[in-house]
Amino acid sequence: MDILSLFVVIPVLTITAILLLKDTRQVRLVSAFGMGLQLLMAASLVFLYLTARHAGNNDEMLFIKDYLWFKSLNIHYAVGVDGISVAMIMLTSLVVFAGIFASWEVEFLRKEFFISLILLASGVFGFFISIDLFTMFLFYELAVIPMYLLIGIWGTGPKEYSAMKLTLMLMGGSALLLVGLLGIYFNSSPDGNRLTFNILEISKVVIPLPDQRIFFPLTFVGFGVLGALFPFHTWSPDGHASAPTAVSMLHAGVLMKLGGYGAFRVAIFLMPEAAHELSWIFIILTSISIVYGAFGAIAQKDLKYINAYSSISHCGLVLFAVLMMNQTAMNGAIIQMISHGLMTALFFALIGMIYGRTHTRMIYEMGGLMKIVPFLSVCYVIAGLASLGLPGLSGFVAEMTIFVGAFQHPELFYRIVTILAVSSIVITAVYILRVIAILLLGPTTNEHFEHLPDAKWFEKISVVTLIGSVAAIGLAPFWLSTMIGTSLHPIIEKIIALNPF
Amino acid sequence: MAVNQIMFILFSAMIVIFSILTVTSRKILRAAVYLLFVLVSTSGLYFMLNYQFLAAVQLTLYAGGIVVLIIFSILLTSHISQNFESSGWKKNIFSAIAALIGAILSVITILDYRFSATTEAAKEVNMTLIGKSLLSVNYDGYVLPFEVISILLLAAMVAAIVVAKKGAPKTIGLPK
Amino acid sequence: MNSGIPLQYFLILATIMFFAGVYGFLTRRNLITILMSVELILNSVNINFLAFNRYLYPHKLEGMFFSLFVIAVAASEAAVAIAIIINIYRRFTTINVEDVNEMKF
Amino acid sequence: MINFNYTIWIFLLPFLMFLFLGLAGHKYFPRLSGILGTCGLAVITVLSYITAYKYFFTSEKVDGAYQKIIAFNFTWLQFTDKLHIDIGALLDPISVMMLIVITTVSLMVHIYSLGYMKGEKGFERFFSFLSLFSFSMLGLVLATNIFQMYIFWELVGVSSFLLIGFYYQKPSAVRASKKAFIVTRFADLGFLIGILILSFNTKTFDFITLTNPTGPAIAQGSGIAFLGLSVMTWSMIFVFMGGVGKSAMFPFHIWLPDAMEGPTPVSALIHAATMVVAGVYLVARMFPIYALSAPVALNVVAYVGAFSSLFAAVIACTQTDIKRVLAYSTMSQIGYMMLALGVAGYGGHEGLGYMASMFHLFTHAMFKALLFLGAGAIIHAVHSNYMTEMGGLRKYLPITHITFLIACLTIAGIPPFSGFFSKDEILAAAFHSNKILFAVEYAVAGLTAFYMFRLYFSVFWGKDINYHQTPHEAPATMTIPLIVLAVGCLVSGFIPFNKLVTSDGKILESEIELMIAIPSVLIGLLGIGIAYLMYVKESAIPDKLAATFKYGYKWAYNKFYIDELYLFVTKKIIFRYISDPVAWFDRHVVDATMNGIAGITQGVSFRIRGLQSGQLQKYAFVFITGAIMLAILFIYLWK
Repeated sequence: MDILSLFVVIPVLTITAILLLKDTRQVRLVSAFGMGLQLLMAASLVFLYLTARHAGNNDEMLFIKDYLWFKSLNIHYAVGVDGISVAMIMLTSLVVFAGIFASWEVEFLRKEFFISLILLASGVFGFFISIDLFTMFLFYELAVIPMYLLIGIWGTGPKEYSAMKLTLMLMGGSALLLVGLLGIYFNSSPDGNRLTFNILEISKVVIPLPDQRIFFPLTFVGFGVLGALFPFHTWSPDGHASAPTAVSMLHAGVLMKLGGYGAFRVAIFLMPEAAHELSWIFIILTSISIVYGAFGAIAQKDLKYINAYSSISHCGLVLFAVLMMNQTAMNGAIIQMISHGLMTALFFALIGMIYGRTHTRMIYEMGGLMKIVPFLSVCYVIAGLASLGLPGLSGFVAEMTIFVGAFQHPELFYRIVTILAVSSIVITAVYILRVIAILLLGPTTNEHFEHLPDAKWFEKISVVTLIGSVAAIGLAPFWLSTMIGTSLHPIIEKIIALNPF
Repeated sequence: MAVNQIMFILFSAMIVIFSILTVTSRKILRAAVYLLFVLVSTSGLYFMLNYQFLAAVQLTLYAGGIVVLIIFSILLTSHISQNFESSGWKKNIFSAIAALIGAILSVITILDYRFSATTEAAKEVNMTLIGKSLLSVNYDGYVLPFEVISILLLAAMVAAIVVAKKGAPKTIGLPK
Repeated sequence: MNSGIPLQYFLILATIMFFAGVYGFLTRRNLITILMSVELILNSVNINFLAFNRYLYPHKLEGMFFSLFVIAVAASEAAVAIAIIINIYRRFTTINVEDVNEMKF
Repeated sequence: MINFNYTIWIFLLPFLMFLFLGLAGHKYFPRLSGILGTCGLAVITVLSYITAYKYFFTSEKVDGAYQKIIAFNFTWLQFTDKLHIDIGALLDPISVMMLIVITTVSLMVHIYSLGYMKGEKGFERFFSFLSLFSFSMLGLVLATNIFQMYIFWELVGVSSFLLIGFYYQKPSAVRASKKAFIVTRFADLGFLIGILILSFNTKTFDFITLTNPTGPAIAQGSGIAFLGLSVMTWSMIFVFMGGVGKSAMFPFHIWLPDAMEGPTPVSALIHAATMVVAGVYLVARMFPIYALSAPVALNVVAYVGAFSSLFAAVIACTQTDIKRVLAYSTMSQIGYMMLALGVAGYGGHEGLGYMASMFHLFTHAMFKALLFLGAGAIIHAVHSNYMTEMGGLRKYLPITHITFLIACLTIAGIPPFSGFFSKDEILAAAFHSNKILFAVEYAVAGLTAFYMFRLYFSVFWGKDINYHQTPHEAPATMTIPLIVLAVGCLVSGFIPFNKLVTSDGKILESEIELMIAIPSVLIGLLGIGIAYLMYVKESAIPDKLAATFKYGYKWAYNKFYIDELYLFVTKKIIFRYISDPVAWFDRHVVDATMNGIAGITQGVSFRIRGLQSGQLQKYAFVFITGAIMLAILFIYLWK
């Protein structure tokens, strides 16, 4: 068994163990154990990866394993990681681990809840380790299905509507995506050899430009729907608002990152010429996402809606940076994915905890929580500061890398758009501080809330894990940045070699 | 005209006539009896084609088993002399047209096609051969389909019992 | 026994039987008669199998065995179908196929 | 080469202190944390003084100029080969001077807070925030590259936000902290854009490379880029925007008066002595570029500074909240410093303004911290911020009274107090460069003396008020810093700044020009005289004046309605006319389109669902017809 497949096997084993359990109280312990193991695995993967790189292994992907799956279509179960996927795997395991603890008190159909949650996680892990387009797509779909159940069954508010909307829109996106992937597949071998789904092999050939012009937008939009690209983002506010805490965390924290990762790994990496040619369209869309999401967040009154719109803004930044197609900006995009994943998960975890106490998410119905639940409030402030890009927390590192990278673009248009994107830091500050001021500071407005309990131990584990990671990236970004940067290098070289600008 | 040709004409005439009667008769029990005639005639054809075993199976299983089963169920669900309410003439006509076109199409295709027979010598189909083939695992053997069919039969038997068992079905939420 | 009778005769006979069955399936209302039509269709197929076997590949037994299995399948099908019909009759007190249309939209 | 490696502790110690007090202080030793924080800062102060001594008196000079020494530097985040954020310490005259200013004032404020904040809820939180602030501010001044500066720039912004909102249950404090953060954040946006433009053109963040007067960075980017100004000018104007925000210059000054909602020691430390001069420091740090490559931007600096100083001085004359008076006076004095930088040139006698600005920054830190701490002592005694509720306090608060008087004389520019020397240098620099600006500053000098003594007289002299509780002098922890700072006000004027801190590191020959000094003292005295007449004699003149210039007074009292303008922009434009429509658009257009697609699908399926009639035979008929048609198609038509 190779180490990468373990990332899919461990969740499956955990699910099996949960299925066999009679006592539902043990379910969460088993889940926590399984996902804790996964976290350890991820940490050791980072270690192994860095050791291998240090030992001079300069392959594009490490730990490659390849099993033929469908011979007639040449579909393989092929796995392999580079620094980017390693970082994403680390992110996923952190968020899932925190998510398990954040949903410690789920009572209704607990067993099924944890099974779906872990199934979702295994889909995400599978997505990040795959280097075969078809396997990747399969895992992606695997992640979307439990999402529907999780929101539809354990959600709040108009949950059926939200779940349906989310799933349908994502499915619509994956329909486009599938066409794009098949387009890539059928162009994967211009000299008449066997067609292949393997990313590494496809990256060695040049897909004809007319085909790229068709399939790049399809693939990019397909992943873009998942990455909340304007105007395909509307599933996000409703979906996040209705989803249970852990699902919001996983969804905003990890699943939306699938979009950015895929856009980068598949759309741009495999079709760089079309990406260059068409990037201006998507640059405009993503900059709209960035500013529009931020302005949208100002006007919201529901905590989860605020965060959902803020996610649109931040994820827009990811796609924006990816499209800039230079080393620094892409590096920033990946760091932004990780950073946003962690801090939005943190936000949703905290919102869930606050909601669990006050039973409302409307900011105007609460006030002065700092005095009542100081731990949660302080964590919320930290999350907010991370989100608005305070140095020393991860958001700053990511945003600055993106801005500096994007601004190095030789064309004036891109630099001007970058300035537009930069302006989002002010708008972000406005909505974050607005929430903090209304929700946490000031006098206590509702006397029913005066004796609410502060965080319990499992909530603290969940929150501290995430804050620790956010601060770790923020204080010592160099190792992450270097790890991603070295992996980006061959990719960027390919893009630049094909498109001297 | 050889005897066998006369027999073929006889059998085919019976099959055609009773088939049509089966699907047009207004009395259900009669239809069942016509079906019986068709099946019996078919077994006659099998004899003519030199498949005696199959002819016997046809007689016992179809004529003896299924038709009896059908008749029993008719007795359970209808009055013997019950007339069908005639179905709408539109439906009849369109169905007839469809069936006719289909038949004509098939017949034309059959007549157009040049069948080419093999030159190898015919095999004597006796009980030993059938039994051996049925239980053989060789290239010519049919033990796998045989086993599958036996499981199917068992499943059908169980299913028939379960489905027809008395008691209100719980799983389907149909309105009373 | 079959000398002097061309293969096509058997096939045409089977065709007629088949489309008679189809006609019955489309027009009859009683579920049992529909079942009988299905039996006709199956039978016609059997005739084809055997005719082909005898005329084209007399050294093989595929057609015969296939017919045998078809008969077996038809038998089990009839058994289950009749069980279902009886059940439907219990439930709706009719076996008129047009009245049993719960499985719509 | 002298080893400055230990300067890393100047960074690390306050940061560790912040983490330690912030994480553990609450639980384990709430009482002790104040002492602990103060001790930590004392260590840093000692280290800073050692550094200053070593730098100014033992380090080698090249060509008679102080060198820029990188004490340590490591790459924190690599962007590209050339662009990387380093964290390090750059020692040059201004950064070492700032070290002294920050640690001295900060130490005084720490000691003062031990008394002032005693018994407050969140005592340890206060000290951990103070440590965070010290860390950020030290990082800011020691920055080796512009991005490091930006990092700590943001961090001081946050510390300021946290400290202004220290009384987080007070809505006004929450509002003020929010306002401060957002306004400075908006200004920082300019700073960031400036950095981006700068980095795009010069491909470096490093200060030494950037500000090398003969280096490539300055030579580049002088071409016309946009609206007739060079790229460098634009980037410098944007960078200056950051300075405008942090230093509360017009038009981003609105946060500073509100920031007085924070505890008074915080106002003294952050909003008077250290953080608000960061903008001045920024311009001084980038000065070679301003002077040599972007003179237009430097003019902007000068005019913004001059206007702000006048504007603030006028408002200060009408305010009644003593902390607000001091806040506007801070703004006015920083305007002075900006102006001095704006009229300076690089090197030689042209650099007088630069030296004057740094000098004034130094003295200002002393006397303004003293004023604020004095005000804190007053507020501590009478539990009110308003001058109207005070009077005759000299009897009750003797130490505060004397030190406050010294501070007022210093700011009014009366010799031999330090303010006289630094202000005089600024006026001289302005005089030699731009007569209009000189005239403005001259008037501001008079106004300054007036409003400070208006404050002084109405608090310590004037009518006697019956206090509920007899005001009593503050404890020793509070008075000792007052005395130390008063001594600082007295002696700091004699520090030979022209030898130590100059634009090019070389010694600058300057003397007090009597032609400028004497009138400036005179106008200071005039201002004091008017204040004496108006506020000690209890005359009706102030009211009459207010009545005469009714509208002018009203406008000044209401700070020229700039706040209202901002409120209009944010509340009306941003919230009402951008955000709400965006939210509406999102729900009712974008989302509605998606729902509409779903609706259309549903409608169509509703229409065609009749095909699924449940009629078995219909299905069969369709199936068979279809099969026949397909057969026909494939056999006869598909050739």
